[in-house]
Amino acid sequence: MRRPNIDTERLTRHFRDMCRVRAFEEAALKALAEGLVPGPLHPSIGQEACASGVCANLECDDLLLSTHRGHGHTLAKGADPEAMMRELLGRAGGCCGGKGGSMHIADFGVGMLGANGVVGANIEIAAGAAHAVKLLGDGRIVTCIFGDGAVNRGPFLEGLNWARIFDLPVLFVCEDNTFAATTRTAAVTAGPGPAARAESLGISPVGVDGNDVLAVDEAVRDLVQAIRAGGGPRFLHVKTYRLTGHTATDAAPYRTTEEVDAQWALDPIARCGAELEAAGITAETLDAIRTAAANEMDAALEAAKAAPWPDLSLAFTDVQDIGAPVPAGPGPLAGIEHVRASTPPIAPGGTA
Amino acid sequence: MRRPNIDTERLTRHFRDMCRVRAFEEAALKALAEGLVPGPLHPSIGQEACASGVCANLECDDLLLSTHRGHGHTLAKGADPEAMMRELLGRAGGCCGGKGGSMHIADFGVGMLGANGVVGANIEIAAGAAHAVKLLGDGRIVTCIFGDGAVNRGPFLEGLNWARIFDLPVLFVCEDNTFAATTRTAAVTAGPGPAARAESLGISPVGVDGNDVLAVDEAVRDLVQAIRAGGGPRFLHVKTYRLTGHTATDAAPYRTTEEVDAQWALDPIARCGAELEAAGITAETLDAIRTAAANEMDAALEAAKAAPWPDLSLAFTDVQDIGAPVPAGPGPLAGIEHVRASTPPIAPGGTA
Amino acid sequence: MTTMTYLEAGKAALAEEMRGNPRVWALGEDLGRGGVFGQYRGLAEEFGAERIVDAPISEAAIMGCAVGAALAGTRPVVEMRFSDFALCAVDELVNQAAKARYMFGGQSKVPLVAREPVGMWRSSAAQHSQSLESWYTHIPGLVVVMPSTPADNKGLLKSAIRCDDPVVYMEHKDLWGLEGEVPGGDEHLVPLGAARVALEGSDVTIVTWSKTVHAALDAARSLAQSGIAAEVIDLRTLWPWDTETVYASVWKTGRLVVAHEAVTVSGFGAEIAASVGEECFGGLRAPIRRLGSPRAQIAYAPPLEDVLRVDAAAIADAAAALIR
Amino acid sequence: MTTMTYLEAGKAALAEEMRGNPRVWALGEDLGRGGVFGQYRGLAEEFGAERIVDAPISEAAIMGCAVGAALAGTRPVVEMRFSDFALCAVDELVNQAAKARYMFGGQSKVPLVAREPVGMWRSSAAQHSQSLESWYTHIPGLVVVMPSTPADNKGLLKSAIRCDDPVVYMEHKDLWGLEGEVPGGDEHLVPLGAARVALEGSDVTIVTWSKTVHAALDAARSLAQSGIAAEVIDLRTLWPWDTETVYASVWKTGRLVVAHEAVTVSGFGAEIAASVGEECFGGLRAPIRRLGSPRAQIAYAPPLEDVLRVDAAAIADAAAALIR
Ligand SMILES: Cc1ncc(C[n+]2csc(CCOP(=O)(O)OP(=O)(O)O)c2C)c(N)n1
Ligand SMILES: Cc1ncc(C[n+]2csc(CCOP(=O)(O)OP(=O)(O)O)c2C)c(N)n1
Ligand SMILES: [Mg+2]
Ligand SMILES: [Mg+2]
Repeated sequence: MRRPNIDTERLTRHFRDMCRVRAFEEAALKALAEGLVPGPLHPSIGQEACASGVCANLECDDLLLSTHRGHGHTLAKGADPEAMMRELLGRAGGCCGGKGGSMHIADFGVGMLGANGVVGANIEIAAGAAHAVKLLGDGRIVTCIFGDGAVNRGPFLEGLNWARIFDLPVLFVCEDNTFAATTRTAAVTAGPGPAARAESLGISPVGVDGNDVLAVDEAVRDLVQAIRAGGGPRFLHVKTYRLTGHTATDAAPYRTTEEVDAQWALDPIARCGAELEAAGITAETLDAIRTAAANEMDAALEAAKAAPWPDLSLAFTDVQDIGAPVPAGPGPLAGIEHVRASTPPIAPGGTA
Repeated sequence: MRRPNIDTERLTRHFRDMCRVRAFEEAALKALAEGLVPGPLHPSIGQEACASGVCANLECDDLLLSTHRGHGHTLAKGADPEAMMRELLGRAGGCCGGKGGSMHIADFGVGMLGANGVVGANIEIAAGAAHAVKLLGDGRIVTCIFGDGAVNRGPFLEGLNWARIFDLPVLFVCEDNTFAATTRTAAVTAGPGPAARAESLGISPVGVDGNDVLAVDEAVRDLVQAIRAGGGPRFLHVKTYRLTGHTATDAAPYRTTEEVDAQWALDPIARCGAELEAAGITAETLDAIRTAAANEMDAALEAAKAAPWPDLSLAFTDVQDIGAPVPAGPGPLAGIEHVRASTPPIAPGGTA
Repeated sequence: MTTMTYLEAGKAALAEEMRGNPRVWALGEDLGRGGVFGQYRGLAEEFGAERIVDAPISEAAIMGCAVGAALAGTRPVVEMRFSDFALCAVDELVNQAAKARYMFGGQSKVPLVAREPVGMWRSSAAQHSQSLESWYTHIPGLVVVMPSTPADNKGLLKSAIRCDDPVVYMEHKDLWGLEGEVPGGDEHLVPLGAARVALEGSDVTIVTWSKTVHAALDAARSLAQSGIAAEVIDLRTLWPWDTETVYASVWKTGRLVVAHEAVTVSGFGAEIAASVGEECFGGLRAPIRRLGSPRAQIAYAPPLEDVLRVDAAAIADAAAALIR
Repeated sequence: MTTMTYLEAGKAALAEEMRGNPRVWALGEDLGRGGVFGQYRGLAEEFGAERIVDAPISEAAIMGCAVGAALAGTRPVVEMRFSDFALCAVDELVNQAAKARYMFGGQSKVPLVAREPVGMWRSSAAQHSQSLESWYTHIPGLVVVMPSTPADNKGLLKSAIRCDDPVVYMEHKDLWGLEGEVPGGDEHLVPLGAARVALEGSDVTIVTWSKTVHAALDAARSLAQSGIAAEVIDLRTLWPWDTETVYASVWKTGRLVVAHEAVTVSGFGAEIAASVGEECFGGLRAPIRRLGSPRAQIAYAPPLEDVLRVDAAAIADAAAALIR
C-alpha cells in the first residue's frame, strides 16, 4: 500500500505505540506462562491499530472507557507500563493497587477511567461521563471502545440513545474483531451490524479498516474534531481481527489455521512497518523501535516481578467511606467484621 | 374517508370489538371513580383500532403478550370481560384470581400470556414464547404489543435481535401513542424512531395509521401471513394517540386541550362508524352495537361488584411448588412462616 | 421548624443541595413534569432541564450514566421511580457503582444517590410493591438509607447527597403524604449510620425502619396500655447500621422484635437477629422475633395484600408474647 | 457408581434430562463450543443447535426468552456464564420468572433453571467472583440450589430440571474439576430441599454449602484431632432449606457455626442464624457464629483475595471457640 504525502513522523509514532502495545502483551503472556499472572488475560494482538489510531487524537485529560481487552487502549492513552504490569501480576504499585487486575486496568491520571469486566457496561458509563463533562463545560471529550459482541446488549441501545438525545461529546468506537469469545458475532448479530444500529439511533457511523492505523487515525481525527466543535456523539466501526484466542489460554480450535494465517498477513504493525519502509524509513530504524519497545516492556515485567505483594490491609481500603469493614476481632462496633488473614499461597517477588 | 370494496361485515366486527373495548374501559373508569378499583388503571381510549386490528388476525391458540395498557388487547384476544372486571376490582373469579389486577391482566385460555408492569419486558418474553413455539413446531405464532416508550429500553434491541437470528414466528407491534407517561417520546427517542431501529435489527418494518382499523387489520394480515409461512419476525409501527392521561388519575396538564381535541376528531371508533355509514350501515345499527357493548360491560361491572373478595388463603397459593409459605403459627417445619390475616379494610361486594 | 410532608421534605433537601453545589443534578423519567409522585415538582423550573434531566425509559442508562457522571466529577441523584424498576439496572448499581472505587484501587469515588421508592402502595401488585433493602446491605460499597419521617427524609437525603459513597436511598411510597415538623435551615443534616430511638422503653426492644416505624409506634402505644414499655428504634440507615444503639437497647430490655415490610426470609431482620444473637447472647431473655412479609409475591386484591402486611397488632402480639 | 468430575456430572444430568424430555433445552453464550468452562462440551453434537442454543451476549434476552419459553410449554435451562452477569437479567428473573405464576393467578408455572456459576476463582476480581445466593432466597417464587459434590451436581440438577418452579442453580467455579463417585442410572435424583449430613458429630454443628463444605470437612478433621466431634451439614438447597435437619442437629450439639463464601452481612447465614436462634433458643449453649467474607469487594491480588476467603482454619477456630 502506498499513500501520497504520508506524515512519516506521525506514522512512526504509531509504529512505536503499536510495538509497545504488542511488546507489553507479549511480556504479559510470558509472565502468564511462568505462572505470574494469577487472573485471566485478554490479548489484543492484531488490534493495536485501533488503540493507537484512536488515542493519538485524544488529549491527556480527555476520558476513555475500555473493555476487558484494554491493555492497548490504556497504554496508548499514556499509562505507565510498569504500573500496568504490576497490576497484571497483582503487585504493590499496580495502577489499581493490585486490586483490579487486567480486566479492570485503569489510570485516572491519564483519563483512562477503566476497563470493564461486563461487556457493554462501559457504554452507559461513557455516556454519563460525557454528560458530566457537558454539565461541567470543561471542554473534555469522552471515548468509549467496545467490542462487536457488545452491540447485542441493551446498553448499546440505551447508551447511544442517551448520548444522542442529550447531544453529548462522546466518540463510540466499536472495535470489531470478528469474535465474541468463541462465537462469530456475525452469527448472533441480526441485520447489517453495528453501524446500521448506530445510524438508527441518530448517530451517523463511519467505518474503517482497523488494521490500517493511518486510516483509523484520520477517521478519528475528523470525528473528534466534530465532537469538540459541539456536534454531539459520533460512531466509528473499526473492522479488525483477534489474532489470539479469546483469553491467553484459549487455543481457539473453532477456527482454522488458514483463516488465522491469512489474518496474520494483515497484521497492522507489519503493514505500518512496510508503509514506513516504502516511505523511506530504514529497516534498522524500525528494528530499533521494536527492540526498544521489547526492552521497555521486559524491564516493566522485571520490575513487576520484583515488586512485593500489596499490603494485606489494602483488602479493606477503598471499600467505601462509611461502613467499611475493619480487620479486627468481633466487637460491638458498627461495621466491624472478623477477618482472618491467611498466608499467601503464592510467594511474592517473582519466586512463584 | 371512502375505500372501495369494503368488507362491511369485517369492519362491523371491528366496530363492535372497538366499542366493547371502549365500553369496558368506561365502565372500569366509573368503577374507579366509585372507589372500587384499588390499583392503577391505564386506559387505552383512542387506541382501540390497534387491539382490534391486530387480534382479528390471530387464532385463539396464538399467543399474545401485552403491556400495562392491555385491556383492549386482552378483550380483543377473546377474554371474558366479567372475569377481567372482577380482576380489576380484585374480586374472586377475576381472570388472575384477583392477584394481578389491571397491570397483570391475562387469560392463558385464549393465548393471552399477560400484561406486564415492566415496560419492555414483554419483548424478550415474546421472543422466548416464539422460540418455544418454533421448537415445539406446533404452528402457533406470537404477537407482542408494546409502547413507544419501550423502544428506549435494552430489551427492545435484545429481543428483536434474538427473534431475527433464530427466525422466530413473532409479530412485534409498537403501539405508538405519542407519550410515555408524561413525556413525549419524540423528545427522548434518538434517530428516526421505532421502525428504523427494527430495520437496523434486520426486521423490515411496516408503518400504519393506528386510528384506521382497516389499515391496521390489513397490514397485520399480511405480516401474519408472512410469519405463518415461516418468514420469521415482522414489525409493525402503529401510530396513534393516547386520548386520556397516562393513568385514570392523570389530568395530563402537559398538553393543551386543543391538541387533545384535534386528536379526538381522529377517534378510531368514530372514524370506523363514519366509514360504515358511508358504506350503507345505518346509524341505528351502529347505535345498537354501541348500546349492546355498554350493556355488556355494565353487566360485567355489576357482576364484579357483587363478587366476594378472594379467599384469604389464596395469598399463599401459586407462590411455588416447593418452599411455599404455609399460613400457620411458627414451628420447626421447612418453609413455614407466621402469618396474621388482618381484617380487610375495604368491604367486599360493592359497599366500599 | 416547618410543617411539611415527607414528599416536600425530600424535595427541599434536593433543592437545597442543588443550590449549594452546582455539581449536584438529578436524572429520571418524567422529572421535568415533577416526577411520578410529584416529588420533583417545580425543580425543573428552578434549575433548568440541564440539571433536572428528563430521561427516556432506560433505567439501565439512567443508573449507568450516573456512574460515569460520578466518576467524571459530578454528583448525580438518580430517580428509579419504583424500586422494582431498579431491577433493570442492577449491573450498573452493583457491578459498577459499588465496585468502581475498589477495583480501580481508589482512583475515584462514586458519589451518587439512587432514590428507589419502595413498599406496598395499595394494590400495586407484585411488580410495583417490593422492598429489597436487604439485597443492597449485602453489597460491599453501598450505603442503604430508609427514612421514616419528613424530618429524616430531609436530613438524610441531604447527607446522602453529600456522601461520597453510592447510596441507595429508599423512600416509602405510602409515606409521601405524611406531615411532620422539619427543622429549617440548610444545615439540618441527619448523620448516616445513626439510629433514632423513637420511643424509650425498658421491657422489649422493637427495631424497625421506613413505614413500619409507624406501626411499631402504634404497637408500643397499645403495649403501654398493658403495662409493657417498648423501646422503638428507627434504624434510618441500614448500612452501616447502628449496632451500638441496638445492642445497648437489647442489653437493657433482654428482648427483641425486628419488624419490617420486606419478606422475612433473608430480610435485613435476619442480619439484625443474627448479629444481636451473637453479640448480646448472654443478655437475651427470650428468642428474637422477626416479623416481615411471608415469602409470597404481593397480591393485588386488598384483603390478600393485607395478609402480607406487618401491622401494629402483629408487632404488639409478638412483643407481648416475648414477655408472657 | 462412576467416578466423574463435578463438571461432567452436571453435563450428564443435562444430557439425561434432554434425552428423556424433548421439551428440555439449553441456551447461553458459546454453548455450541462447550460453554466457557466446557460444561456443555459435546452436547451440541448430540442434540443439535436447536436444543443447545448459542446465544448472543444478551443475558437479559437469554433469561427473558427462557421465561417466555417456559410459559409457552418448554423447559429451558439457562446458562448465565458467571453469576455476576445474571445481574444483567434481574428484572427477567425476579420481576418476571419469579412472579408470573402468582400474578397471573396460577394460569401457568415457569419451569426454568438458571445455572449461575458462583464464587471466587483465583484472581477473577470484583466482577467475576460474587456469591449472591442470599438475594434469591429472599425472592418468593424462586428455588435456590448449590451443589458441593459431583453426585449432588448430577442429582440436584436433574431434580431442578424436573421442578416446575424457576430454580437458581449455582455451581461453584472452583469445583468444576472435583472428582467423586456418582451413582449411575437415569434415576439418580437428589430431592430439592433436603440437606445432607456430610459428617456426624455431637459437639458442634457446622452448616455450610457449595465449596465451603470441603473447608468445613477439613475443619472437622482437624477438630477431631483435638477431640471435638463436629457435625457438618451440607445444605444443598438454600430455598427451601432443611430446617428439620439443622434444628435437630443444633438441639443435639447446642452449638452452631454457619460458614459460607458470600459476604457475611445479609448472607444466607443470617437467615439460618436468625431461624435457629428463634427455634432452638433453649438449646443453644453458645452464640451462633457466622463466617463469611468481610463486606468488601473481591480483590485481584492473590493474598488480598485470600483475606476474604473462609478457610478450614477459620472454621475450626470458630467452632473450637464455641466449646472452649
Ligand atoms: C455481560 C457479560 N456477558 C458475558 C461476558 C463474558 N465475556 C467476556 S468477553 C466476552 C466476549 C466479548 O466480545 P466482544 O464484545 O466482541 O469483545 P472482544 O472480547 O472481542 O474484545 C464475553 C462473552 C461478560 N464479560 N459480560
Ligand atoms: C422499566 C419500567 N420503567 C418505568 C415504568 C413506569 N411506566 C409505566 S408505563 C410508562 C410509560 C410507558 O410508555 P409506553 O411504552 O409508550 O406505553 P404507553 O403507556 O404509552 O402505553 C412508564 C414510564 C415501568 N413500568 N417500567
Ligand atoms: Mg469481539
Ligand atoms: Mg406510549
